[in-house]
Amino acid sequence: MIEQVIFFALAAVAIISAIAVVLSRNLFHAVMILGGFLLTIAGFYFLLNADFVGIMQVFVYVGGVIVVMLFGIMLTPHEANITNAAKLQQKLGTYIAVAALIGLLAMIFIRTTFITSPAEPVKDTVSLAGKLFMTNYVLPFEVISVLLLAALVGAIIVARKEEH
Amino acid sequence: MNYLSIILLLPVLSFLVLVVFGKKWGEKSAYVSIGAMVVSFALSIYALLFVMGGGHTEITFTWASIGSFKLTFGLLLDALSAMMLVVVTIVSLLVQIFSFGYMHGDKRIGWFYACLSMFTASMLLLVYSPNYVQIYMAWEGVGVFSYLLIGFWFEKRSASDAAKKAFMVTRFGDLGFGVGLVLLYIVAGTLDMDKVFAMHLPEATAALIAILFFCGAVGKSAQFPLHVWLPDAMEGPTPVSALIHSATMVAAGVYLVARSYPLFEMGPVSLEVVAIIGTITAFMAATIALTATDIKKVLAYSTISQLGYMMMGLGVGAYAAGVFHLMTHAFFKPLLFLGAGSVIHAVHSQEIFDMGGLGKKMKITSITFLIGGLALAGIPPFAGFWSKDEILAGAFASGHITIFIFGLLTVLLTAFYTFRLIFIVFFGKPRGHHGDHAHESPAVMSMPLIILGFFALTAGLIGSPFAQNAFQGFIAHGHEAEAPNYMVMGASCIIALIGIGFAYMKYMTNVLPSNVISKDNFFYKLLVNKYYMDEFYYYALIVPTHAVARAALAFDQKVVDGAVNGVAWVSMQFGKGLRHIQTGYVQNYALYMVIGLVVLLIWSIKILGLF
Amino acid sequence: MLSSTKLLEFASNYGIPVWALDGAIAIVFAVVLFAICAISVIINVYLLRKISADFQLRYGPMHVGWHGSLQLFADAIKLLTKEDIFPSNADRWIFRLAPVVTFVPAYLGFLVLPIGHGIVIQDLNVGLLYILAIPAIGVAGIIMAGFGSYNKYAIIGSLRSAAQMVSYEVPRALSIIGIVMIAGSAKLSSIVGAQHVWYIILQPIAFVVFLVSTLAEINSTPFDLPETESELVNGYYTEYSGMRFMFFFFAEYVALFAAATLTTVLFLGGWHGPGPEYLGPIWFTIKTFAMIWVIMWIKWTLPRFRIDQVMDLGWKVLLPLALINVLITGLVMMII
Amino acid sequence: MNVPLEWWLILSAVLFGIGLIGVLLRRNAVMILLSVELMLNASNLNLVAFSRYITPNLASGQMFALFVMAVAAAEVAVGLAIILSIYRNVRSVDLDDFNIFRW
Repeated sequence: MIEQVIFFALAAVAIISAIAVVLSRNLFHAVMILGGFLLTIAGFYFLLNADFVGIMQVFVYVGGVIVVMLFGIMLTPHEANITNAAKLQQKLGTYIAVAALIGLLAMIFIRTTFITSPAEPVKDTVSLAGKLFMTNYVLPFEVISVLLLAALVGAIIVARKEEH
Repeated sequence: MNYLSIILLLPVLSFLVLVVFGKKWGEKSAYVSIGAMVVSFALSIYALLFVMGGGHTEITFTWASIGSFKLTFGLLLDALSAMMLVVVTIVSLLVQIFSFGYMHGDKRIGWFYACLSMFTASMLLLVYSPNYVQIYMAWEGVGVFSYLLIGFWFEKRSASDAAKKAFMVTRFGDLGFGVGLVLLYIVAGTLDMDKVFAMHLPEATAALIAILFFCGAVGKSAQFPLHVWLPDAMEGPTPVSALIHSATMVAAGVYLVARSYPLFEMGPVSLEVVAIIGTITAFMAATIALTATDIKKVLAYSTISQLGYMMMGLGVGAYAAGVFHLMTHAFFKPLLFLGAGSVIHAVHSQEIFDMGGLGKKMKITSITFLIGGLALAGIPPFAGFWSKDEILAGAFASGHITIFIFGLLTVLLTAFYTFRLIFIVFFGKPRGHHGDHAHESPAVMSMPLIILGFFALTAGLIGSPFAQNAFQGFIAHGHEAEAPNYMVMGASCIIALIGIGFAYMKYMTNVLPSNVISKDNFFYKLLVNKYYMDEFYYYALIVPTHAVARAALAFDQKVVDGAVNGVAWVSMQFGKGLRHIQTGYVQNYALYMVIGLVVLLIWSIKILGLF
Repeated sequence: MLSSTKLLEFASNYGIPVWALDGAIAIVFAVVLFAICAISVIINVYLLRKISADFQLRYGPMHVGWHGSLQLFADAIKLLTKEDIFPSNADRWIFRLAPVVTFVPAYLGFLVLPIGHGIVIQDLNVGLLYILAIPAIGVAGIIMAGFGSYNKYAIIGSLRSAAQMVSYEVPRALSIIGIVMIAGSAKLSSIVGAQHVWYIILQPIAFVVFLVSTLAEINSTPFDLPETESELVNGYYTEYSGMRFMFFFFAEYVALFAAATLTTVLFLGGWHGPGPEYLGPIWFTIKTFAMIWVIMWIKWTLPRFRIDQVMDLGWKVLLPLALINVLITGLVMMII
Repeated sequence: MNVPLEWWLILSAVLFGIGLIGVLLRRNAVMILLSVELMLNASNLNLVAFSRYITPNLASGQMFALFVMAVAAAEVAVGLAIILSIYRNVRSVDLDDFNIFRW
């Protein structure tokens, strides 16, 4: 019962903030609302007993991505916030297509019977994640490290002003 | 190396040297060209003496071999070519010497001499030809250098136009010549003259080929109806007119007919055509010359007229007489032209009514011009008389009475317009101020006049009855000279004198009533406008050609381009339609991806029934 | 959630639904926590003034109350009654929200702190990560403050603050890895439980790195560049006054307090001390205030860094040090 | 387990759709990055929900979510760097102005 209440409350916040992000005319507000949205997603993760992912969500997204985005906004001027609206046909097409997509996906989800497991979720997700990172997922882990390194170097090189 | 080839190669060498160094050397290039020509001339004399001693040389070598067809080049030296060699080289030499004075100060004098040299070489090549291919090539070479020389002052619009006109019109005749060559090769299987003449071709075929050849001659020798280019060609420098458009190139047509005479004789109809065309040309050109007021135009028409005479002579069977006239004409006509050049050089005008009374100021010029005029008018003992008389006698003897009568009328007209020119230019009082500072030309110009005057006076004698018609005997092996017809001689002589008398009455005294040649007269207008030949060509050829060209253009633009553009238009419309998809915005593409995803989902649900 | 069995029985006896009980308990805890924070801030500020005065050989506040002990209340009343000023071009919503967003995370950090043995509001499995992650939200609040104020000093201050915090988060988190490796858990109570020997002895490099980066995180001197009076007036909260200013003030001292407590928990043995177990909170409090004193000491002794020096220190010194620490710890653990 | 799996999935679909709308309609490059983040989070939610309901004791979905996060962080860093670099040249972050390769 209380889980459902929390779910719906969070879902309402998440959907409203997502819509607000997408429709916001002010870039800064959009990023702030996105931060709120990401926190609600973190809440969802806690609700799903995935507390390590939830913490990481806060850590990486709110503490990292949002801050980087705010930096990005602050380094570009305010006028850039006001941008042209998309063409009408693009708008119409987008709304119809996305609505159809959501509808179809919902239909598919409802029609599908998922084989859910009644097992208790793991308690200590941190140590489980650590073990999995070093065993089953060691290759993706290493690849992700390389990717992050590459992204780090790439971002620095791309964003750096050319020295004359 | 044979001395004959040296005659030919020296001018070529001179051309090559002058093309490279002509610009640098300037007027000094004249020495190269003249020097080459002196040697050529000397060797030509030697060749003539060799032939007169009974010699005959034919050198051939294979130039290209295409299957069974062997294209040979060669140097043929017989009486006709020997005579032409001498004529060409001497006239060329004298003209080049004259040009040294006349072209003084021209910037492109090196190029001028290069062209003159190469023209002479082309002409010599033509004269040497033992086969028709070589003739045809030389023929075109002559045409090209004629074109270059007429258009030598190409800065003048009229000069470049005249050059183009000359080239186009003669090409028109050459077309017939070319077709004739192909036909001859098909029929005879060879283009070597010896072999062709030795054959017995069917009469009609021979006549057809001969007439086609004659077409080329009509173009080159400015016969009716393709004579229109020659008067315009007077836009070229006067020495060029003297060399090319009186003595050599225009004589090439006559030379061709003379050279191919056996072929013509195989189809006698062709000779009739030659005679008639020649007569028409002679008479018509003489009438036009009556009203011409440009000193060079008068001479140009007289040239056409005399060429007509030669053709007439050849046509009526007086082969030797025609060639004889070719030779004498080649002496007195350059004389007249060079004299005219001298006059023009002195008064800086070509309009005869700007001149007058020049006789006192330019003694040598006027005397030599007078000699030339007498030769042209046919007054004994000058050169023209003997040859022209031979032709008339030949016409009379062959029984072509109409041709004979027109020939006599032409003699009358010739005498009249020649002396009209002489009286207006050299006698009377000066008109205008063009002649105020006129004085005798320098020796380099008057010397050739004197030499040519000498020949104009004496060249006829070698073919006169006094010399037992030695020339005819030399040229025409087997064509025995007619017995001198003193009746014809006397008649032509008298008629010429009458013409001179009329001219004297009209232009020196005022005895003749002025309304005899009134400017409102229908005939006068007809003549002034040259029988409206240019206009006729304009409306008969150029206008339809333009119309066809416009139609073709319209077809090309509307139909051909239309098809191409239509294809392009269709592609463009497709592209324009597809451009709405290809916006360049990633977001649009992403939208298409989403739509595609939706379609896939619907497909998997409805068609595959997956969910 | 956090209901103990006794409470559940009590609730079922009186027909109170579980979620209502949970909510009530949450509210009680929140109020208690806020009270603790407020008290700590009051004490901290007083201490700050007194300690700074001592360092500078002066008295500090003396007139309001005994040795100026009521000075802060006077300040609070002054701030609360002050006019609430909005800059004319400020982004109102952002401007209003910024102090809250800054304060709340600092305050939420206490949720997982074990004060004594078993005395903890919510003993999360990922408590350590939580306590590291939560201040990151505060960065957003600082940037909001800077952006919403429409003031160049505020923006520069907030950018500096954000850059500094994001940079120092990395060595800070890495320095703790060694502790997690030794303790074998990210649960704070387990870490404290495992600390029979203080980790300051086992992890001296980690302690140094952690302390320095914590100082940078809480914008304490020598890392107080976001609010340097001599350069940026007052940094990101230049435009704030009254109540809103107080929030920032609060947040700063709560963060200071939280940093001290966290250091205590991680390196100073937490509630461990001589005597029975119920003395744990007292030991904890003593250690915490000792830690606060150390921070103050540093604060009033060291001169301020330049911003590039700050960045250099973070990325070029502390980060490699933290990594070396992880390496050494791992090697030692492998050998033992 | 009071909340059925379908609700989670529909919620994530809705959030994904909202993010998609942002990606398709917004012309500001930073805005598009934000929308992409929305979509990534929606899919992460999906992964974690599946993990919780299908394999609660394995946590594979959580691992995927963590990897997605790492990739997202890298994406944001590089994306923002590119946007900044473009902004420096075009003085705009509007996609309409990034058209120098378009004719």
